[in-house]
Formats: sequence, structure tokens, C-alpha cells
Amino acid sequence: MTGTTAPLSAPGAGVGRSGRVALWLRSVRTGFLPILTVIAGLILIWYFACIPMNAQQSVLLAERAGQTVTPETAADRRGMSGAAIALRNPAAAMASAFVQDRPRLPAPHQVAAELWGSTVGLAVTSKRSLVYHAWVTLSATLLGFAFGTALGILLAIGIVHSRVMDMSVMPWAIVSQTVPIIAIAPMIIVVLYSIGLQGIVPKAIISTYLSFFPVVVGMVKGLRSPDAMQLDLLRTYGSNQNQTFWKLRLPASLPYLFASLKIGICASLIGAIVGELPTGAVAGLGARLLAGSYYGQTVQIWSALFAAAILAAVLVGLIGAIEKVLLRRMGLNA
Amino acid sequence: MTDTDLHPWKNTPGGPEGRGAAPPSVVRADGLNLTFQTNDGPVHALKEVDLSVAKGEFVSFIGPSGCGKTTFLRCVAGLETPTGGTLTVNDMSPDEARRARAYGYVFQAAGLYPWRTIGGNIRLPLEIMGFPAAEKKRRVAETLKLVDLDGFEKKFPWQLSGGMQQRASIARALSFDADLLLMDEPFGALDEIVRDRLNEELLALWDRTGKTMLFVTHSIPEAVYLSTKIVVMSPRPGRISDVIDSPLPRERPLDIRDSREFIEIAHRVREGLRAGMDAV
Amino acid sequence: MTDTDLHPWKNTPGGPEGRGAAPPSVVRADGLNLTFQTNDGPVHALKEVDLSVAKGEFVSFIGPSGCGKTTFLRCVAGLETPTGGTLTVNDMSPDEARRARAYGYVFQAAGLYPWRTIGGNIRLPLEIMGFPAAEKKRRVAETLKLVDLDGFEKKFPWQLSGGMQQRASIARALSFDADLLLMDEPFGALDEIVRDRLNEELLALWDRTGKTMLFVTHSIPEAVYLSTKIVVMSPRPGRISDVIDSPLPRERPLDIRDSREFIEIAHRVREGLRAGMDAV
Amino acid sequence: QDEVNLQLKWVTQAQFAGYYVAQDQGFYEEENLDVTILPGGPDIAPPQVLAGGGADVMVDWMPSALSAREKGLPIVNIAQPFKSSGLMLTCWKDTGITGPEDFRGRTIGVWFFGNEYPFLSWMSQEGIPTDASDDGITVLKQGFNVDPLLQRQADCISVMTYNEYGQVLDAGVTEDELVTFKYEDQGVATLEDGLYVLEENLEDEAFRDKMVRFVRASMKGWKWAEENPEEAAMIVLDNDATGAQSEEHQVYMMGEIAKLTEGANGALDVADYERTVETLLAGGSDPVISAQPEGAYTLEITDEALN
Amino acid sequence: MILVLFALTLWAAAFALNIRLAAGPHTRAVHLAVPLIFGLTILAMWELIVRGLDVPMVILPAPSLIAGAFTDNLPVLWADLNQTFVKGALTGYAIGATAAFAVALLADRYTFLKRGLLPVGNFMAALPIVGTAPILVMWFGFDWQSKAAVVVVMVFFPILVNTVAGLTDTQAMQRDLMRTYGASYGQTLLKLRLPAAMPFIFNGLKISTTLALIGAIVAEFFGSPTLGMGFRISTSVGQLALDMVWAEIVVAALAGSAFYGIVAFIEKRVTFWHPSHRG
Ligand SMILES: Nc1ncnc2c1ncn2[C@@H]1O[C@H](COP(=O)(O)OP(=O)(O)OP(=O)(O)O)[C@@H](O)[C@H]1O
Ligand SMILES: Nc1ncnc2c1ncn2[C@@H]1O[C@H](COP(=O)(O)OP(=O)(O)OP(=O)(O)O)[C@@H](O)[C@H]1O
Ligand SMILES: Cc1ncc(C[n+]2csc(CCO)c2C)c(N)n1
Ligand SMILES: [Mg+2]
Ligand SMILES: [Mg+2]
Repeated sequence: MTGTTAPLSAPGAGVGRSGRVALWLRSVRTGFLPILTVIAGLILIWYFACIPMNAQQSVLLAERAGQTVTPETAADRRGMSGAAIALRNPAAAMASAFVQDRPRLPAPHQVAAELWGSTVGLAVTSKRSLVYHAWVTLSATLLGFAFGTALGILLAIGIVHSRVMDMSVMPWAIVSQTVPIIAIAPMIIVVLYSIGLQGIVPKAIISTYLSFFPVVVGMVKGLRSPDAMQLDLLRTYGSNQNQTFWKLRLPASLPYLFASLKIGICASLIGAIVGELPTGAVAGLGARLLAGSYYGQTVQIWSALFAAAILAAVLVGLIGAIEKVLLRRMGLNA
Repeated sequence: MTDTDLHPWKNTPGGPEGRGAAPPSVVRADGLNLTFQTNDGPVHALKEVDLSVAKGEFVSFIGPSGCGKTTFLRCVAGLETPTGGTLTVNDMSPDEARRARAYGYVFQAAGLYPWRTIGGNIRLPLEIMGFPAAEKKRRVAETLKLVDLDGFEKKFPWQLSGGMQQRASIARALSFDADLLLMDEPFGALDEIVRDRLNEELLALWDRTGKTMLFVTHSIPEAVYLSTKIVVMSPRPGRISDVIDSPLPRERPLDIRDSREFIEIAHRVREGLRAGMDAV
Repeated sequence: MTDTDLHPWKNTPGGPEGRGAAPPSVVRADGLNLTFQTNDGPVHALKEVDLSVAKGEFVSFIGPSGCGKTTFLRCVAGLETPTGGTLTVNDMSPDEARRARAYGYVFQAAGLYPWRTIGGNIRLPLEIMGFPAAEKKRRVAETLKLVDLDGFEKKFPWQLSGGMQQRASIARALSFDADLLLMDEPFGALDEIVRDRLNEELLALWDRTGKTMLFVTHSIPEAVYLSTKIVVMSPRPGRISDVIDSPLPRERPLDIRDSREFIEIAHRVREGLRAGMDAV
Repeated sequence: QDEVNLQLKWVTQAQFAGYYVAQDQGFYEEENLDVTILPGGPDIAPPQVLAGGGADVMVDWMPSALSAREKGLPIVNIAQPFKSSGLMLTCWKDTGITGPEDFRGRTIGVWFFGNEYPFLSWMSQEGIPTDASDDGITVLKQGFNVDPLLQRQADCISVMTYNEYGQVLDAGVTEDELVTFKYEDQGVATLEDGLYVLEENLEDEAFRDKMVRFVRASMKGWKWAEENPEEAAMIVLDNDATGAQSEEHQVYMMGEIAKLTEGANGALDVADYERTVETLLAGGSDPVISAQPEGAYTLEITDEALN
Repeated sequence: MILVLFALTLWAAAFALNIRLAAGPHTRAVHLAVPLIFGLTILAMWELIVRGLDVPMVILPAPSLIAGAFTDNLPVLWADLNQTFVKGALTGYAIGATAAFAVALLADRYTFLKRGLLPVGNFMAALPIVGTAPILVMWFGFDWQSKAAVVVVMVFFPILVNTVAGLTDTQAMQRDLMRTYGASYGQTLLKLRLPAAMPFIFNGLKISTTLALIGAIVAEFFGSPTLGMGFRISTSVGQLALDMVWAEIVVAALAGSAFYGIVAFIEKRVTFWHPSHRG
């Protein structure tokens, strides 16, 4: 076992040994097989976990249906773990583990069915359609992301070019991220309300607040990534600060920029969702999450959760694709 | 900024005319001192360096690691500010000379920008100095041919071998045709065969254009083979321990290195180096 | 794992005894082939390499960049698996030899671990091979002195100059006193003077301990100065184009390099190299 | 048309049917009003929105409004469409709880965010500490749903007759498994869902006139909703942008809400007001309000609107 | 209005002072003073503008009021900090970091697992906390355990991803060196890959510090005992006690920055050898 992992990742090591076999093995390892296996494993665990997680309710349903269960009353079962209850009443626990209306843990197929039903199964204009809600959230996300990226890049440029900005802004940018956004989101909304800003902008501003930080950090790192020699080269040409920025700092920072954009868009999505709560949570994935939670609709919560994660994955994938195209055109193979 | 500042190629002499007259001093250092302030005390990198380089000379700098070769070249380039003494480049301060784009600098590592093609890298100084489009194109093509890289214009640096990258970086320094070339171990990373070839070509270029060369190397044969003047340096504090004028002819086939004259100069350089080391 | 595996120093011969007998073959390659599979087709890095290295020999490998020197050394070290032919090290497979800790390897770059002090770096192989504490201490002190680094035990790698780092990496390979040393351009990054010193010391060490040396270099004088046998390689596909047995005596003062014999061998090596290049 | 922004206390649901009906049926339009209804939520404090100028009028519970008034935000009740309180505690019967005294040592879920005042003042009247001590109550800050009860993380939780109680029953729990304590029955009821505005705005004649018309149209909406509960529920459903409400639940809620608005014409019953103030003042060591409020309501708007 | 103008003048003055300080020699004092002056200026402007424009206290209280609430409620703030930060955030952080670390070692050992786990992990990292918090409160109860669970979920993936990346961040030559010694997997891990991974691991640990505190606070919005920073914030907003809300925010910022600072300090000690720390 020693070193079966090491040589494969070492450039120049190990390829010779197994020749084509190694190449083939690599393509399998980089392919979908591992992901599918892991997903399959997780789903299996998930299904299995449904049994004890939902046992209280399953057994209660059986009791109400007149079956004898042990212990006999809900009060007696109160302190028991789900696993213990399931073990004592295997039949009852199995019978309704995957079909409850308000399960503690919905089964995968319930979530999948709800996701399918509320996306493909409905017109996108319907208020019950997740596509509609995802769009509401997405629009705020994108606007906030655009603001956040612009703000982040501007701050980074300032920080890189001015010592005062560097010394005074950076520590406070870190502090700003330790402030719980959910606490100040309502205040931001109210303040903006009172100056007449409503709708998408307040949500976008919360997205901005969350997404500017990764961009600042990444861009400062990126704009400072040219080494002394690359900078000296331009000095030997008598280049001015402006030229140095456009010809050296900016192109050198692009890989860093994209890495932080990927984090930034996720932060932005979370910001938009958080921002939906104090705006009356009338529409959007956050509203769906909350509405699901008012009425204990666990299946609805889970499907909204997955919709949000899928949206994030798509956005990150999109940025990744842009990155690939751009960086390849620049000869920096990602 | 004046018009000539923006369009420096307008008054680039370009050819070897005027070489017949008494050569003017291109670089002149008088009692040059440079001390770096570091966390654990000052480092005396250059001490009382006196040197005068005439137009058209090929000067090599040789000396053990850390003796101040790079530092001296950086001072000439205006990238480092001496803490004492005077230094002029073309009778200007090094900083003025830098702004006037008086020299081309080849760093020890190729240092090509990875997001630019080979052609784009060579075009970089031309863009910054504001050459017109047609001129840029012409010069890129010309210098690419000079270093034997035509056909590779569209390739990215990592698609080339180390030796080719090094040649591209030399082309970049040549593209705007400065009269003075500062080269810091340009061939350090190359194997002996490729190095020999590039040495020959560099010599031919120098002979053809009459540029002034300041050349840092670790290799004694290289220094002897290339130079009209060899500056031997010794460390801590960095100073010049010997200046050897080469009696070798301008025409130098590669096998001149097996000649007795050559071996004698090499021996003198080696002795100079050793003496400098033992003095420490 | 056997006891000797854990305590290899127990059966380290250490001294030069047994050198009088007919020298056994330490490394033997027969029709060695190695082809790398890459995305754009196979690269034939080694083709039909035959070589036998006797105990106590000092063998240098020289050849242009990419001719397979490093690859051959890596095969001997069991870091790369040949795709054809046979290769034995101490009559074992290279992989077995690696596990038996039969050799010390010096990489082209120093490659010290930056989180360990110089002493800690030299101690690393000793820790892994399970030497007892007192023995570790003794050996670290001893090898530090050998490479002239005593006093620097507590320093971190980045606090040393490049040359000192290189010496530390040599010390690391020497510390556990293997009989076979594989060195891949160990002095590539050093200036000529330091290089000369280390060459002398390496020769003295070899002479004293009777180790077997496989040594890769780009420098013709270095190869000639050090070796009892010079292997000249040529590229694409990498193969041995010439094997030169050196008639130089074991005792070699530095200025043997100005002798005619030396220059002749150097010339032959250079010709061999050039022939290999032109054949491509 | 005059613009009016109405800030609700909670999300779009039949609890606010009167306003949605008035808008849907054109009652506001008849009064020449352009009303925007702003739904609330767990993160929205209506008095804050009012203070910030985001709304002209809000729906709030009186304890929270009086407390805000004491904190220096001068808000005034201008109408009271809800006559009775829908607040109650629901406990599992099998815990053996029969009366408030049995709460000692129990875990009880309570809504906070300004909704905790009725519970706290009730408990301090009963003399039961809420500090998690052995003979006191362990209070949980209850989330948005009835899970704490269903999961048996709490012995009792707060519910509204018209909403959460229905959810408990929906989850399959039968009424005889539960014991309920209505605040109304315990004599600690406080007024819920009144309409409040900023005091300074009332000095403006145009604003008063706007509110008169608003209250008149809103009460018309409430009466319509009481008479047509099913249609009212559907109107609410149409206005729910989350698409998460179900028809059955809104019809149920409308039915229960109608019981609470019954007997109210929108005018504040001063006796109810005084009972509420008394309850809040009686809070023992830590009363919700410490002094008799002055000018916390006005009858002028309803007088003008309803006569 | 005069106060507002005064605020703007103050801003200009402080900025000028900072420019002069930053242009001078960079002593330790200057490094502290510049951000401090920046922060104090913002506070002063806040105070002046809130007073100058007569912003209602229930919208934005002046810093002086917040300071008052802070000093008047120290015991409450301390108890809240203990509940949310020490019990919720720190426990969750420790568990999450340990678990992430263990899984990273497994994923590192079995390439198959790594290739499968990381994409799935990235996906799960995108689950919004607003949705996971209610579920975890339902599963783990109202007390700090559910907050710790939320924190575990939030910090797990940043640390996992960074650790895995770090463990593979050794140079081929460094690994080959170990092979020439015939080193075992464990020896290679202990003496090469873990030390080499430390800069990455600390990157993950640093990112996670702010996530941990925020996660614990947000989770309290979805159910809690009558204690904790998130509880206090949401309850105080409902009670329009905005000065108390801001006092808690100040506590959160102090605790979060201190936590970050401590981890950054340890990082500096552990990865002293990394170029970014050598100055
Ligand atoms: N892992 C690898 N995959 C593919 N090709 C490789 C690999 N390692 C080496 N090669 C190729 O094998 C050939 C020999 O490489 P090797 O490193 O042995 O050369 P070398 O003689 O050591 O050169 P240098 O003097 O530059 O160190 C080269 O053409 C190289 O590109
Ligand atoms: N920026 C700096 N700060 C502090 N000391 C420096 C700096 N640059 C160089 N030095 C020191 O100045 C001395 C001369 O360095 P320099 O780089 O000029 O040497 P060199 O002759 O070019 O050596 P090499 O052959 O290794 O390139 C060395 O001792 C070096 O440590
Ligand atoms: C965080 C939170 N705060 C308050 C309430 C209470 N609340 C305000 S309006 C209303 C009526 C109907 O549901 C209720 C119960 C809650 N549920 N959740
Ligand atoms: Mg140098
Ligand atoms: Mg090699």
C-alpha cells in the first residue's frame, strides 16, 4: 500500500511502471464512478437512518391504528432513542418510515418527488414552482454578486496601491465578517425602507455584504502575486503605475479572482436567502425554507435546501467554465 | 514628458556609427557603496566600487555567490539606490536613464509572463514604450528570428523548453534596441551545448551592433570566451578584486577555448577568485 | 520486517575492507528500456541501456538536457520502473534495494524540509530508519562537520545560502552511511569556487570510504575531474553513446585540470556530446 | 388616490383576511385609497418599520405596542378589529398537567420577539419563576412551528387557536390527548391584532382622514370575511406569494379568526384596554410596563369611521 | 446639521493623519494606531450623524448608548457569550475540525473516496444555514447541542477541503526522498505531509472561526433556551432594545476577532517556516 497514492500524483513518477493500465485507472478514478458510488452509499445510509429517525412517529401511527406496540404509550416512549424504539417495534417502524407526511427525516425519494413535482411538474410562473422562487433568489444573488465583486475589486485595488487603505481597511473588513448578518439584515432593510429602497436592492445589499470579503482577500493576494522580478522587469521599461496594473497585476490576479468569485457567489446566494427573511419572506428560496418550517413541512424544507445547493453548484460551475475558457485563452491552463 | 520620452525609438542610434571616435563612458561608478538594512543588522553589499565602461565594451562580472554582482547590475539599472558614491549611466543618473529607457535587462531566470504568448512577451516593452502598431509587429518578427524562435510566436512559455524560454527573454530585452544590455546570468540554467551555441550568437550580435554589454556569470570559461574585460569580485563586503583586459581577438571560434592564451586567462581569473575567497 | 531492516547500521560494512578482491557488480543494467506514456504519445526516455558498475567505482553521467540521466538514476533508486530489460542493485531488484535502504540519493535541488532545522533535516533519515538517539546525535554532528556546516545545526534552511543548503542535502544523504551514493547534479546551483571545494571533498570521501558513486553532471570538467568512468548519453531516445574509462590517478589535485591528459579526456567527452547532438 | 402602507405582524394568512378582502373587493379603492400590504415574518418588528417610515399603519399585539410606547416610540391604537385573544398553551395530557400550578418543573415553549409579554405576565401573576429552577419553568424560545410538542422536546407550547393548534391536530394528534389553557379563560388575555400608527402623524389632518377611510374600509373587509369565510380564505391564498399555504388550513384559520373578531366593530373597547393594561402592570417583580400609559389609544378615528 | 458637517471634517482630519502615519516608519505602534484611528473615526462619525439627523433610537442607536447598554448588562452578555460561543461555537468547531481532519486523512489514503467525497462535500457545503438550522434544532433539541451541530456542518467542509488540498501539496521530490528511505505510509504522513499541509489546514481553520460564531448565533434564531447571543439579539429587536442588540453585536465582533486572532497567532507559530510568514 505504501506509495500507491504518492507516485500517481507525482509528476514524473510511476507513469512508466504501469503504462496504459495506469492511464486507464486514472480515467476511471477521475470519472463519475467514485462520485456515483459515494452518492449511492450516502443514499443508502440516508434511507437506513430514516427508520430510527422517524420511529417515534411510525410507532405512534401504529398505536393510533390500534396495533399493540412496546412501550404502550407515547409518554413511556418519550425518553427512548429512535433506534431503541425501532428495535422493539421493527414492523411498525419499517411500515411507515419512508411515507410520513411530516417526517423528522424525509426519505430521499420523497425529497426527489417534491423537487420534481415543484419544478418540472408546475408552470414556472406558478407561485408553487421552485423555478419561480429560485429565479427570485437568483436575481438578488446576481445583483448582489455584481455589487460585491465590484466593491471587492475596488477595495483591493485601493489596498494594494495605498498603504493607508491597507492598514486601516483590512482589519475592519475582517471584523465586519464577524458580525452576524442575520442580526443586522433587518436593520439594513428598515434603514433602506426609510429612504425608499425596496424590493430587490435591499436583498442584493446583504448579498454584497457577504460576497465582497472573499473577493477583497483573493484580489489583494492576486494583485500582490507578481514577484519582485516581474515588477522589476516593468520598472526597467520605465512603466507607470497604470501600465503596471493593466499589464501585470490584473492578469496575474485572475486565477485568484476566480477562486474567490466561486466562494463569493455562494456567499451571495446565502446573503440573498437571509435577506428574504426580513423582507417579509414573500418569495424566493428563503421564503420557501421558512414557509416549510412554519408548517413543519420537512419535505418542502429539504427540497428547497437541495434546490439552493443545486443552484449554487450551477453558479459555481458556470464561473468555473468561464474561468476555464478565459484562462485557456490566456495560456494559463487551469 | 517630452515627445522624445514617449517615442524613444526616434533617437535610437541603432547602428554602429561613431564607433571610430574615442569611446565615451557609458557606465561610470566612483566609490560606489551600498548597504542593505536588514533585521539582523546592515549588509555591506558593495564597497568602494570604481568602474568605468566604455561604449562598445563587453564586460563580464564574476565572483562567488553573494559578492554583489546582481546588486551592482541593479544599481546601474536604477532598481537599487546606492548609499554612497556616484554612478552615472550615459551621463545621467541611473533613475533618469531608466526612465529614458536606456538599457535592456535580462534577468537570471527567464521570467516570461505566463499569460502572454512568446510574441506577446516580446511585444510587452514595445507596448509600454508606445511604439506604433506596425513597428511593434516588425520588431517582434525581427527579434524572434534573431534568437532563432520564428514559428513559436503564438506558443505560450510553458510550451517551450527552458533554453527556448531563456532565448525569448533575451529577445524581449533586445526588441526595443537599447544601446546598453545588462544580463544577469542569462545562461545559468542551460546545459553546456546549448550554452555554447548561445554564447556564439551573443558574441555575433555584439560584434554586429556595437552595443555595450554588462554580463554576469558563474562560469569562468564563459567569462573569458565572451569578454573584452573581466571584472572579478569578492564578497563580504562586495568589492572588485581584479579587472582583467582580455587580449583575445574579436573573432572567437568556439575552439579558441582550447588555446593556451585562453587557458592562461582562465587560470588568472580562477586565481583571482580564490584569492578573494581566502581573504574572507 | 526483519530486525536488520530496522537496524541497518548493524550490517553496514562502513570501512574499505574487501576492496582488494575482484570487485562485485553493484549496479548492472541489461538492455534497459523505459517508455513514458504521456498524453501526446509515448516518450522513449531510455533505450537499450547496458551498464555495469563495479563496487568502488566513481561513474559520471553526462549528456544534454532530456537525455535520460535522471531517469536512469531514478530507475536504479527504484523510483521508476523500467518497461524492459533487467536491472539489479546489489543483486536485488531496485525496489528491494530501496526497501533495504541500500543507497543515499542527492536530488538536483536541495529539497530540504523548510519546517525542520538543518540538524533536523539531516536527522530525518535516521529517524525513519530507527537509529537509537545517541547514534543519531553522533551522526548528525559528524556529517555536519564533514560538509563544513558545524554551527548551523539550529538554523532553518531559508536562513542559509543556496550553496549551504546544497551541502546540507549532501550531508543528509551521507548521514546513514549507505554504500551506494546516487547524486543528481548535486552542485548545479553552486558557484565555481565552492563547487571546486566540494569536488575535492567528495573525491576525498570516496577515496576514504570506498563507496560506489553514480554522479550526474552538466559540467565536462567536473565529470572528468571526479570520475573513474564517464558515461556519455545522447537523447531521443536516451541511450549511452560512449563510455570513457579515465586514466587519471586516484590522487587528483585541483590543478590536474590544467594537465594535458585532462584536457584530452575533456575534449573527447565534448566531441562525444556533440556527435550525440548532431545525430538527432 | 392616497397611498397607505400596512405592515402586518406575520406572514400572509387568514389572520389578516379583512385587509386582503378589503383590497380584493375594492373597498379601499372605494375610499380612494391605494393600500400596499406588507407581510411580516420572524425577523420583522412592525414598530421598527413604523418608526423607520416604511409603513403608515401596522398590525400588532397590544403588549408589544405598549412596551414600545414606554421605550419612547409613541405609537397609538386607532382601531381594534379583534375582540378576543386566540393565544393559548397546549400540553400533552399524559404529562399530568391540569392547571398552571403543574407548570412548575416543566419545559414550555414560548414565542419571543415581543410576543413573550402575555406569558411572562401570566406567570408572574401566578408566582411561578421562569428561570429554569427546580420549581420554576424551563422556557424554550419556540421556533416557528409545533415540532417541539410533536417531538416532545417541550411539555407545553404556545399556540394560536387559529393556526398552530390546527397544525397539532393536523399532525394526527387528537384533542383528548391534549390539555389546553386559553389566556382568555385564565383571565390574562391581552388585546391582539390592533391597528397602530405614530402619534405625531395623527396631528396631520390629511393623515387622520386617510386613517378614517382606511379603518372604515378594513372593517368592511372584516365583516365580509366573517360572512364569506371560504371566499376570504381563497383571497388570502391568492395573495400568498410563497405558495406554501394550503387551502384547508386557511379555511380552518378563517373559521377560527371569525370567532375572535366576532363582537368587534373595530372600535377599541376601553374596558378591554384597561384589562390588558392591568394584566401587563401586574407583572410582579418584572412587569411588562411599569406605569399607566397615557394616550396610548384614540377613539376618534373609529368614532369618525363607523358613525 | 452642524454635527454632520463636523463629522465630515473629522473624517477628513483623521484621514490626513492616517496618511501621514502610514507614510512614516512602520513601527508596531503605527500598525496598531492606523486601524484604530480609522475605527474611532467611524464611531465618532456615527455618533455625530445619528445625533445630527435625529435618527430614532429604534432604528440605529448612537455608539454612546450602545456603550451604556454594554456596561450595564455585562453579566447578561457574559452568560450569553458563554452559552453561544463557548458551548455552541467552540464545541462545534472542535468536533467539526476533528471530524473533517479524520475524513481528510481517509480521503487522502483512498483516492477513490477523495474523488467521490469532495464533489459531494462541495455540494453539501452550499446548503444554506437558514434551512439546515431548523432541521438540526428539531433533531438535537433547543440547547447548545443543536447549535454545535449547526457549527459542525458549517465548518466541516472548509476544513476538509483545505486539509485534503494541503496533504497533496508536497513536491514530487519531497515524496521521492521519503521513498528513497523506504519510509512507511505513517512515517511519510507524520514527517512530510502533515507538516507540509499545515498552511492549508490553518487557512481552513481561520475561515471557519468566523463561520462558527455566526452559525451558532443564527441557529439560535430557530429555537433556543432563554439565553444566548442569538436569542438576545432576536428578542431585543422584538423589544426594540436596539442598544442591547448592538451591544451583542459588539460582543460577537470582539469574540470573533479574538478567535480569529488566536488561530492566526497559532498559525504563525506553527507555520513559521512558510514564505508568507518569513516577512
Ligand atoms: N514523468 C514523465 N513523464 C513523461 N516524460 C518524462 C517524465 N519524466 C521524464 N520524461 C522525459 O524523459 C526524457 C528524459 O528525462 P530526464 O529527466 O531523465 O532527463 P535528464 O537527462 O535528467 O535531463 P536534465 O539534464 O534536464 O535533468 C525527457 O524527454 C523527459 O521529457
Ligand atoms: N534586498 C536585499 N536585502 C538585504 N540583503 C540583500 C538584498 N539583496 C541582496 N542582499 C545581500 O547582498 C549581498 C549581495 O547580493 P547579490 O544578489 O548582489 O549577490 P550576487 O553576487 O548576485 O550572488 P549570486 O551569484 O548568488 O547571484 C548578499 O550578501 C545578499 O545577501
Ligand atoms: C419567531 C416568532 N415570533 C412570534 C411568533 C408569534 N406570532 C406572531 S403572529 C402570530 C399568529 C399566528 O401564527 C404568531 C403566532 C411566531 N410564531 N414566531
Ligand atoms: Mg545574482
Ligand atoms: Mg535531470
